[in-house]
Amino acid sequence: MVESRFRKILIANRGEIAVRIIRACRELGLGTVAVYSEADRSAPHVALADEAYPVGPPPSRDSYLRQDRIIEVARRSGAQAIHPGYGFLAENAGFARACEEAGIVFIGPRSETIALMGEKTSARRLAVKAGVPIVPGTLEPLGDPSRIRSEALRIGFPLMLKAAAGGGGKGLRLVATAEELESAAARARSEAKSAFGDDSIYLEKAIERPRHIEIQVLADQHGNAVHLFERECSIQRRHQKVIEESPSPVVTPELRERMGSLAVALVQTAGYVNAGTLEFLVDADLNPYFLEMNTRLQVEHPVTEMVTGEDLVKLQIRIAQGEKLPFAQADLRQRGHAIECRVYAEDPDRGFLPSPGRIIALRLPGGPGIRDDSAVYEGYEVPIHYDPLISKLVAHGHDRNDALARMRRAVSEYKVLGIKTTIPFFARVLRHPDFLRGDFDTSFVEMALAETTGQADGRIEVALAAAAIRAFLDRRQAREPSAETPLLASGWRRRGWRETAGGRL
Amino acid sequence: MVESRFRKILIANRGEIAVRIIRACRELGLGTVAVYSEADRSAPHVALADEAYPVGPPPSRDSYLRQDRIIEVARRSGAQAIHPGYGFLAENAGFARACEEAGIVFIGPRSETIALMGEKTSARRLAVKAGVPIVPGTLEPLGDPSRIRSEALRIGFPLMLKAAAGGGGKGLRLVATAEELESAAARARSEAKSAFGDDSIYLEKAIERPRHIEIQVLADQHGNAVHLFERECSIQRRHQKVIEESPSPVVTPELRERMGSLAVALVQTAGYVNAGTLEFLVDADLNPYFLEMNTRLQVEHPVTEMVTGEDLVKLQIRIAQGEKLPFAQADLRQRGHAIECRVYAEDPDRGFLPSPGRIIALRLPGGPGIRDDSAVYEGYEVPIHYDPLISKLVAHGHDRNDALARMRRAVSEYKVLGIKTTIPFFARVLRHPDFLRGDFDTSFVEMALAETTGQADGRIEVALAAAAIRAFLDRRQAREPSAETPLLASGWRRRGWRETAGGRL
Amino acid sequence: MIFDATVAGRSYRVEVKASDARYVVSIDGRPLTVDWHPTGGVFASLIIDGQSQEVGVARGSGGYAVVLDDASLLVELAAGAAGAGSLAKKGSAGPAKVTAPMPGKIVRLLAEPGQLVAAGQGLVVMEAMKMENELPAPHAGRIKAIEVREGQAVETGALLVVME
Amino acid sequence: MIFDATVAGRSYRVEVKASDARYVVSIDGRPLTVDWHPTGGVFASLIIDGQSQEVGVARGSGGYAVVLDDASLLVELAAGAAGAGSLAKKGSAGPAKVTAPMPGKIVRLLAEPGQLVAAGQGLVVMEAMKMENELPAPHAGRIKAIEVREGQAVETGALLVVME
Repeated sequence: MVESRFRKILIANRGEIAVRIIRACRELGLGTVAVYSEADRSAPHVALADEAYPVGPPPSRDSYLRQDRIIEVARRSGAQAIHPGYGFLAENAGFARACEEAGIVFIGPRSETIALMGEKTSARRLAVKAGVPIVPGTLEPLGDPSRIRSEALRIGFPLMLKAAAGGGGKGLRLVATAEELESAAARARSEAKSAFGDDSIYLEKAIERPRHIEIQVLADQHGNAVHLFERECSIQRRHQKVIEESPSPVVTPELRERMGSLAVALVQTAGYVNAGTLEFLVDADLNPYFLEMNTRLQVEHPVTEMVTGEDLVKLQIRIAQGEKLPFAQADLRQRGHAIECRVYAEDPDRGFLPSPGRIIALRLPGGPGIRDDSAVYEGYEVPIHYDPLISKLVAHGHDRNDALARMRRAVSEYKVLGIKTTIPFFARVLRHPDFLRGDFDTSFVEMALAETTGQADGRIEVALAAAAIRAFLDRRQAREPSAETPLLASGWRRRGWRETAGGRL
Repeated sequence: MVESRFRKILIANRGEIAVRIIRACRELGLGTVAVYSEADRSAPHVALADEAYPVGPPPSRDSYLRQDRIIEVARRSGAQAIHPGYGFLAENAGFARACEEAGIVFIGPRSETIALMGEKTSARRLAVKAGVPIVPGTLEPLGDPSRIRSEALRIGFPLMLKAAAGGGGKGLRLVATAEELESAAARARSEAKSAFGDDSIYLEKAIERPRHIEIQVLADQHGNAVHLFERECSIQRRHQKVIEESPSPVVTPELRERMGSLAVALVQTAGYVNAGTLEFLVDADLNPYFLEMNTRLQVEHPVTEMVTGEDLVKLQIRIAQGEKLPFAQADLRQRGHAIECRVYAEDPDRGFLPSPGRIIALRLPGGPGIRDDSAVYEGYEVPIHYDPLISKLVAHGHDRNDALARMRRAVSEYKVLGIKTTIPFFARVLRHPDFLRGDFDTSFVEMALAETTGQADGRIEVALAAAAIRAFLDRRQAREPSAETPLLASGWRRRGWRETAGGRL
Repeated sequence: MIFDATVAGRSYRVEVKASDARYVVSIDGRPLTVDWHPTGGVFASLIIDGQSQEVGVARGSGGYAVVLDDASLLVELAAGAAGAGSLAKKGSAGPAKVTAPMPGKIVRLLAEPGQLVAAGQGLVVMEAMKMENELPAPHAGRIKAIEVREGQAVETGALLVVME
Repeated sequence: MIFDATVAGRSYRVEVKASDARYVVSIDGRPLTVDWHPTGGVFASLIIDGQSQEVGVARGSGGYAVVLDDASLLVELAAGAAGAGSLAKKGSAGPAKVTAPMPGKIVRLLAEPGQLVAAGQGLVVMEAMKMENELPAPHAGRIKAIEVREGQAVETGALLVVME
């Protein structure tokens, strides 16, 4: 029950989530301290913060994961609290403990709660204790191959192998038959070892055509907990979400009520404090199964913010300051429908291959119902070292169709040159009949990509004309250099004039 | 009771409102036709529309006011309806009639209603008939000086002289004493004559420390009408609004209910169809007086959209198609608080002098609760021929303080180089104690400008350092031209590299 | 490199040195270590003693326009001589010239050559962006010449009226 | 000006002529009258027969990247000869080269010189943006040379593996 008014917060993250948190702090009148790696000197979060300090070389382990340096910056700059964002140190119980010991508030749950939920089988055992249904499987971490085999035979195939020490799709394996088990288990354990330093795994029965639906919760230090309804997260590539929405097209009022109550029960059993998300699989008969809990802010939190009108980051900060939740469950309502598209620097036409590099030109969408949480600018070099997420584009509308229409409109306005992004992919998904009907599961992306390829033919002509005219202007300009010497920072202006003149010849 | 599904709409406007309407059409799946003057070939509304056609030289009277050409473009392109936006032909009864005669739907009220409300004294008489209180004064247009004098003496001083044939602050005069009356009336009539071609005026008693509060209404062709609550519009310069918000800080639930009912009564008495706005003055004792009705979309409509969750432009289109209103009064709720800042190309440090010209650089704000309805881009030349509004920046928050905090944050992110804008002015207003308390009337801007001048001293140092380093780099670059010849459209890239290299010397 | 700088009505002597990956900027002898990094186009991120700012800097007529959070400043720079006291003071004597503060159209002339006008009295009405603006006399005096005619389009800085 | 253009796997002959305030672009002999106007940076508004489009066009490695609403296309352009049939066909014979499709780090080599590999078999694992990506053999054959070592950082287009 820490009750302390913050004046300054350090944001131990980068990219769009650091920008998001800085904005919340600024709106609360709090000072902000950014940290940055050598690769991020020109990143937007550095420019936006009130203070900024370097913490090391580009690789995350040498900078954004350097707990000692980050805590030292917090001390030196006089920050009372650290917001970890997501990823990096957000679910690191050791870091939360180090903050606690340094007398700095970690904006998140207590370190014990992070550890409890971080070990996926202890989270499963806690769910059982709270009366929350889990996917049938094992409740303990397993290492012994013969034990794995006997448990697998008990559960039956197909089944999933998962790393016990962490989530996020690492070490995940779908095993269709008993024959595949041995080599799959070996590979899963080796991946778990390299990702988390712990090779124990656990088993879950595979759910057919599952939907991935999660519940947002908030819990304060005074024992109050509420849920903020669901997010539908079934549109995934490589077990990572690319599109999320709320409400889910399949969740009925009864299921919403049930999942919300289960989530609150688990949170209260765990003594959880902070914003958090409970992930569920929902089968074709609308039975929910608890998967795991993320003890941090979620990438897709804006979807919940748009439908509830609440600001989750500000609420995290207020909870960490010891304030009580400013509302009860009955005060919360879903209004309209929201959808988020994660704009990644990836090439959807080549299996979502990373596409770092310089953004030559950028046109962002605007207007009614559109929120752009981005962390790039024209001329920005997207570095190769970090997550490829460059923007969260969110649309809010009256109902699902209205939100989808707004998102289609915004996606068509969003133009990026210099790197590949997932924007053209969203343009296709947002017109796919199954997606429009809300009829999809976690295998949608693979299926949809296979179906819809090729460009509309009418565009080829426009693209040819545009490229040819540009080349024509480039060549003419090269032959007839202007008398004006292009020395100064006003280079763009020269170009603008020339082209205009060219067009009037 | 026209019931016709539109497939394509012509937007008879330019700038941010044309962009706003094109976005609504696109979200409804409707084709869009833009018209443009010779000064607007590179304007955003032209690039965004599906089709675009020139309608004449830069002056509005030769292009955007050319009814014949606009109707001809609608015919040729196969548009079923014309959306007039605001300004230009939006409240021109003759244009509405010409559309009706050409078999094209004018998205607005019937031409008779426009005429009825356009003549301000007939609107006042209608209000009296509907039981809506008006500012005490005359009910007929006046031309005869002796009649003006006798009516003025009856009403008492101070009083306002207003043009009978139109609104918008044209021909407006505050008369403090009987001595000033004669010359003020002469000037008012001459202004009215040149603005509207009609020199008749009417008189209204001056209200002390008035607040300008308006009610948004919607009425369909089936006799249904609702109000969408109030907007507070007291922050004005030159009798034009610069900041609007909803709810008003002074409107009580009772006053809201009363003003809303009065507005609906007037709308139904008039047989009004379309979105519309009733302007009221509210005195210090919270008595509302009807001023005039705008029979069109309002610049500040986003404020209402943010708090109600409704899309007024889409609703205008659906009403014009003959659809019924999709909700009743009881379905409408105000949620949170919204505020709009009108970003004008004007210099607030020099009495809001116009500042057209090229936008050298532009950084738009984003993130939670921010909506930017703009119609400019980096490199855009703001023309001298039209209204200086370049963007409507809107913030939505939990309550007034939250919305103001978000607006302050967004304003600090919004950066424009090349022209002057009202952005630094908003930064000052949003920190002014009277404004924060909600304690202001229509004289606020003059007063606040007089009080708060001068720049924060800490910034001088940063500005000096920034300018000096840029000049240093410019000069060094001029002395050491790179081997690379800057021929192509990638001029920006060259500059970026050079500066980086410079920083590492 | 040394500059004579004027901003918000005050003059400063500013020296810039590149030093490693930084700049040392001395303002009237007080040194600041500035970590400057371009952030697209005319924008740059400045970190001075850990304090971060993003600024836009563009050279325009009359100097460098600097846009910071919530403010916009015009910095006039001239290459400074090595010694002090070399600032060329702006002449405020001589005939006053009224110039166009914006591009626009001359709508009306309110005075004529030879006329005596009071300080603040309107001389010319210009129109731009649908607004008429009256340009006032900078001080009392006699009109020497009117350099424009009604209906004429003018650019920013165009000479409109000369006063004795 | 005449170009040989390739987009989405098809080749076209494109001719551009400036004509008044317009361009006439002939694609395989079919003329389009294009009203082109720059709209900031690399963007331009195109109006063709009243149909409006905004495009971004930037020259990059391999051609002109054109971004339209909802789509992104790469247009390869070569100065065309006056006559027809002069398109230089891309050679598909000769030794296949596997190049880096993105900047990144070589994490693992999965094959060695002399080894026979099947089409689609993984040759190299590259890492960028926290993701590992396996680069496959374009066809079955023998590895002639491996041009990188594990841990090495490479740029887009860097030669990684040569196959016989």
